[in-house]
Amino acid sequence: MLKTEELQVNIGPQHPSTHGVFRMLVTVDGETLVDLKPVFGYLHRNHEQLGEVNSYLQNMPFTDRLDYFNSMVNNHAYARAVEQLAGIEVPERAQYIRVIMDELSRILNHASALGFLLGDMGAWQTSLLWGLREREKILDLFEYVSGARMMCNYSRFGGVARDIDDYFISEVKKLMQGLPRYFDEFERLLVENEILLVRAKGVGVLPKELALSYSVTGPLLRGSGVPYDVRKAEPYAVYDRFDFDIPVGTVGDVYDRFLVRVEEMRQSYRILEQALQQMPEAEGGHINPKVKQQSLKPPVGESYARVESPKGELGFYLVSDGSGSAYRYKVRAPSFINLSALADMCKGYKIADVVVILGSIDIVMGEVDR
Amino acid sequence: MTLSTRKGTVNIVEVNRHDNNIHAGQGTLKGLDIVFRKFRKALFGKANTERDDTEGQFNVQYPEERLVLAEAYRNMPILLYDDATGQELCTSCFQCERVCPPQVIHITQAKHPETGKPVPAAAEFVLEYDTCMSCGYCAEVCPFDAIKMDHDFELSTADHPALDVHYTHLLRPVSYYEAIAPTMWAEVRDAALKKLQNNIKRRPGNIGVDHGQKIAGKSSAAAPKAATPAAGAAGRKQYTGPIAKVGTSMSEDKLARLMAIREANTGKRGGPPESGAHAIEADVATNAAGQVAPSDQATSGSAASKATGPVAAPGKNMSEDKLARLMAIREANKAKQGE
Amino acid sequence: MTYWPVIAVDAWIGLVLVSIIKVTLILVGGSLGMMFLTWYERRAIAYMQDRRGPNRVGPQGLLQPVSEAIKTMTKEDITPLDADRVVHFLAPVVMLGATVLAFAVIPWGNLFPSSLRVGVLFIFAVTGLHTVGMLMAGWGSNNKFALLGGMRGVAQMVSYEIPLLMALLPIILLSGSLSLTDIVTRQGDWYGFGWYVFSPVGLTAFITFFIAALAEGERTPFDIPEADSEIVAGYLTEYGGMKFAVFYLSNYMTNLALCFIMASLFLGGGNGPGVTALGTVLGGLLSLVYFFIKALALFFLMVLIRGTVPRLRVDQLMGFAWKFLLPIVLVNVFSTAIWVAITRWGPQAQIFTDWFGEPASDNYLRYGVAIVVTLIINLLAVYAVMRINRRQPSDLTEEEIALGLAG
Amino acid sequence: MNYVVLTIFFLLSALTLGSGIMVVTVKNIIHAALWLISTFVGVAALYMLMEAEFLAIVQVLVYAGAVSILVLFAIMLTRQITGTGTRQLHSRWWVAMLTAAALFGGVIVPTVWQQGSSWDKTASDAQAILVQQATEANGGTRPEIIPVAGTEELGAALMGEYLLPFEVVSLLLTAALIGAILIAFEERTRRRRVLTLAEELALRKRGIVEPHDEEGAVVPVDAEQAV
Repeated sequence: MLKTEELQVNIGPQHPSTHGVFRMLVTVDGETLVDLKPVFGYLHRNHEQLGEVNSYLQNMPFTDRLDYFNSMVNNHAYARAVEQLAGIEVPERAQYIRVIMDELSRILNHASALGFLLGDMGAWQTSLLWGLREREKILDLFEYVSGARMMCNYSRFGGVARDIDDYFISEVKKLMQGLPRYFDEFERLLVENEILLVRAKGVGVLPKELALSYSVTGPLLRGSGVPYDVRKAEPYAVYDRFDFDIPVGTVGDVYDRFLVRVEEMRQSYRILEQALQQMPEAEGGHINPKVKQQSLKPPVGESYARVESPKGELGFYLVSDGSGSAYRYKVRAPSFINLSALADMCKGYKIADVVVILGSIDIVMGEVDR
Repeated sequence: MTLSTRKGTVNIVEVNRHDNNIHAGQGTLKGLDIVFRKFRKALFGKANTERDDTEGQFNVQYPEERLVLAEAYRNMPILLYDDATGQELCTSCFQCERVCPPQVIHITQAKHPETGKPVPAAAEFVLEYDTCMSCGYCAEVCPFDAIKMDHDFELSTADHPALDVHYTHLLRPVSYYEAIAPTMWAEVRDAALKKLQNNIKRRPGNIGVDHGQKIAGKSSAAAPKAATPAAGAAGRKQYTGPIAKVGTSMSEDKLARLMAIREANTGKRGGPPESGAHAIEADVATNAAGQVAPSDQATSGSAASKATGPVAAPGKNMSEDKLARLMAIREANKAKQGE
Repeated sequence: MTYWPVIAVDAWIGLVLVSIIKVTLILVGGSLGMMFLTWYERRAIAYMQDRRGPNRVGPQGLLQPVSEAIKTMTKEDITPLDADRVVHFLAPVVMLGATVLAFAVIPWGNLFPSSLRVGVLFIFAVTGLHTVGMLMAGWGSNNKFALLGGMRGVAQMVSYEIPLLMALLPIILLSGSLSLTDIVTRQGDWYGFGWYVFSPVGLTAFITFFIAALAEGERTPFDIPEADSEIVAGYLTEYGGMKFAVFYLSNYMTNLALCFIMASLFLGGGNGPGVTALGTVLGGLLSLVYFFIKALALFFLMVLIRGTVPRLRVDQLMGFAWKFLLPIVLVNVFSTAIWVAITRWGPQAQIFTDWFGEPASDNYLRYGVAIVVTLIINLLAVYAVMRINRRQPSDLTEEEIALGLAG
Repeated sequence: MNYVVLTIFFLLSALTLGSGIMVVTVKNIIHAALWLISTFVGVAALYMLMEAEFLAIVQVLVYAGAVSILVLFAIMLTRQITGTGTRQLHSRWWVAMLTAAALFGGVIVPTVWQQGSSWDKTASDAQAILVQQATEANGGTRPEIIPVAGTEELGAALMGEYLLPFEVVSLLLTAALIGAILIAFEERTRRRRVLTLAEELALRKRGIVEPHDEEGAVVPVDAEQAV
């Protein structure tokens, strides 16, 4: 009996499709993958330790750098954790602003994530650039309101840094006139493409039971058929006032995750519509003026706040000892936990599928390595 | 499908996997069709900048075309001074230094030359542009509206030490900030100027007036004193020379840089390198200069002699109109002071 | 000595001079064509993606390839320490040599550099040497990615050469010649529209040839040897500077050659309305224009596909060649034989003459019958192949199929 | 023939023979295979020089393009590539030498024997014979191009005179093809299969514990077994 030789290949850390500095030590038998060992930490920058040294406010811009696609969501989650810890009231209007920013973030994240996924499959970036076009339009809005495209640093304890004005709202409405066209074009371009079907169907299957036991979240979990979404499971901000669906997959393969993301963009669109409609009636200003932002000293205690980041459940855990900086600070990064399922998901598939599966998890190394 | 939970009902939609469709190439043809249509639109359609457009070209041809930056846009922090009097708004209250997350702001407070008591003005203000993360907290917390976020983003340089930016090169006139962020300045204008008037009363002599544009204005007077004018020469060249276009200014800059380096070299041969720093601070306040640690002096001295990088010479890479505005403001100030 | 008859020296020198001029023209034209193609592809794909593409160097960015050529030429030439120096160096030479050789017989419009009687075969024989260059590059680089890419590339090339050549057979049967000159000339009937692509067999051959040509030219969705998201840059991983440029040149010249071949074989080369009527010089110029329009349209189709579809996996690629393309191509050869029999056979098959009349180019009954019969055969073949390839193992449940147990 | 042709002939022969020698003397087996390609191309060029275009091209297509690639592939899939430790000469090299010489003689001697009378004829004589043959084949008129080994002649010969050998060879090749597929198929069924996560779960659900071999790897479980 012939025995084929096993070959060890390093994919990364410098590789076009590892989404950052990430190394996969891959053992292949022919083209079939036998073992995969993820190696990360190349981007480690001591985020959690810094969070225990800095004051609460000082840590806010560092959370931008976790998942640099969705700094708005990160800010929101961190602000929620601190608000919970210090018992700060957040005005309704600020909640609505946060929701609008979160949903815009979700659209831009999924648009680029789907583009990158297809780029990993070898589609020559057309879908990616269409997605980036929409992303750029949204980022311009972020810049208008917060001052920076990606490192928004927008949330404050008890609200947001600046109020949004009529121009911003009219631009968001304008943007939303174009978005459905983008969704349709994108679906027409690729959803039924035969090559995409053969590349994505039945690849990287993560069954429901295992998805739960790996504690993955986000589109990865919903693609496996579990209708878990923090926005519904534990409605934060004003999410309980909106009517939207949770898309779930049936098989749990790359194609399901792909479709779930496409559908989630449409659902975010629905939420945006409702939020813009309801916002004028919201009470309060953009921020709670009573909060001392710089010298915040929450009472002794702990808090865990989670939000539905586009990548999954993003949680911040804080312990206060009554001083100006956190005693313990921990981030539950969705990318990191979703990535833990990668090695097992890839086993048994072809080496070319590995990058596709990795792309379908949608990781950001800034969040994985922290 | 609906799922009832304790928190309410959840609508669940299963995604359509298109399992039952026959796929014989029509999906690919659909894709080819839409891509071809996009191609046609982009080829014959006009360029698009509207937010609701999804067709046509979206490129901004960068050096020639520029997006309008939002007022709130924040890049690097700058310090403001009053156009009319040259009084700096900073009172060295250390709020920004304290809040700065990456700890890149370093302030030395000015002292009264006779009593040695602290004066509400900064003797030296150093900002490490290379480590600054542009979070904007310094501008947010400043009670005197002295520190603001600049819009100039073309800061690329090969001269790394020049990225430790000193007071001299951080200063911008109030009118400059008013030009880039009119409404944001209008909100705080009156309060800020009132506070400034209060502070001026507590500043003896020249303290709090003597940075930035002074070097441009008074360098001719300072020239005989020492070999400082390394920075001064470059600065003068920068401010007075008409920079017509982004592209054409290059050679001029290079020339200026070369001259500056030569002058610095001759200065080095003639006297100690610290003389530059001394000269600047001698103008400010003698005892303030004495407060600065020797190592700091060396740094500031080298920075002054190398003050030819884009950061050191503000406006070099600034967009044309902004630069023109800045220069006009400076001219006006000079004229005023000359009177 | 009478043993070696001496040819007049001046005739010999003339021949050499003409050959040198031809070779120079081909080399310059090929390289310029390659440069134009890179610009063309980048601009076209940019417009598909709502971008502008290179537009800075020269008018409309036309000189961008020149600046890139200068850049690659002035870059440092790097050979990995453990690489096989000679093989590493020779690989791009072999690649480029194979491509340039193919240009010896490829017509430009109705102009033929050299008329080889087996020109069609010659092209594929020499382009087949690409595989050697690929293996040399993959092995000589002493790099796992390069080796993987080289192996994949060779496996792909060897597999797709079979449907590629088989797709040619119908054209050879229709024209009765292996010479490109003859094939192009015979498509000049019917006011310049006697292109082979207008017959069912020719169309099938064209489509299959086009797909196989995408694989031969390493174009998306078959650009697996250089799949940048999987194996970095395939066999090109360890190449930089001028050597890389030579690979690139060879790749794009191959694509240019394939477009030219397809335009010549299936789309009538330089034939079109008015070419014969305008005489030699004007007609020749017009034929060049027609030819380039056809070739560039074909390349645009390649670019459009590149802008749209993802890449196939390597096993799916092989499966597509062997399970899908090859059967269809074989059936197409069979139906071409029927076409030839129906349209051409006179005395050999008296029964056809009795039914449809004498074989002649204006006997439309014969052509009509041939079109119907071959169309039915080809469609049946495509249906059958698709049916067989849609595996439906009846003994497995839905769940297992979905879980991938069926494979 | 003229000087030019003769010079080219000698150059090509030198190339062919030189690369042939390199094939057997080079230590690195990949280099040997690459030299073999060079030999094939040289032979094809010689064919081309004799105006046997079709043969030349088939030589390149089949030998240089396909056979040598298969050889290279086979070599690369095996482990030892650089033969630093391998011996070039077998102890009974003379047996191989004799065999080669005998085979060469077996080919060349009958040819010389048969063609002995025409061997020393001039090129123009040979040309005349060819022209005569072609004229006869063409039905009395002299054709414009005198094919030496054209596609038509080869095709006619294969389908007429040599039909039986042709069919026998094709049958043999088909048998070889089927055999290769069978071997590969059997090999594939026996190959160690890495189960994917979903398959593992499906097996576990059915109560089938994953079978491991002594190395800890999963041994193949066929789909039927799973059911």
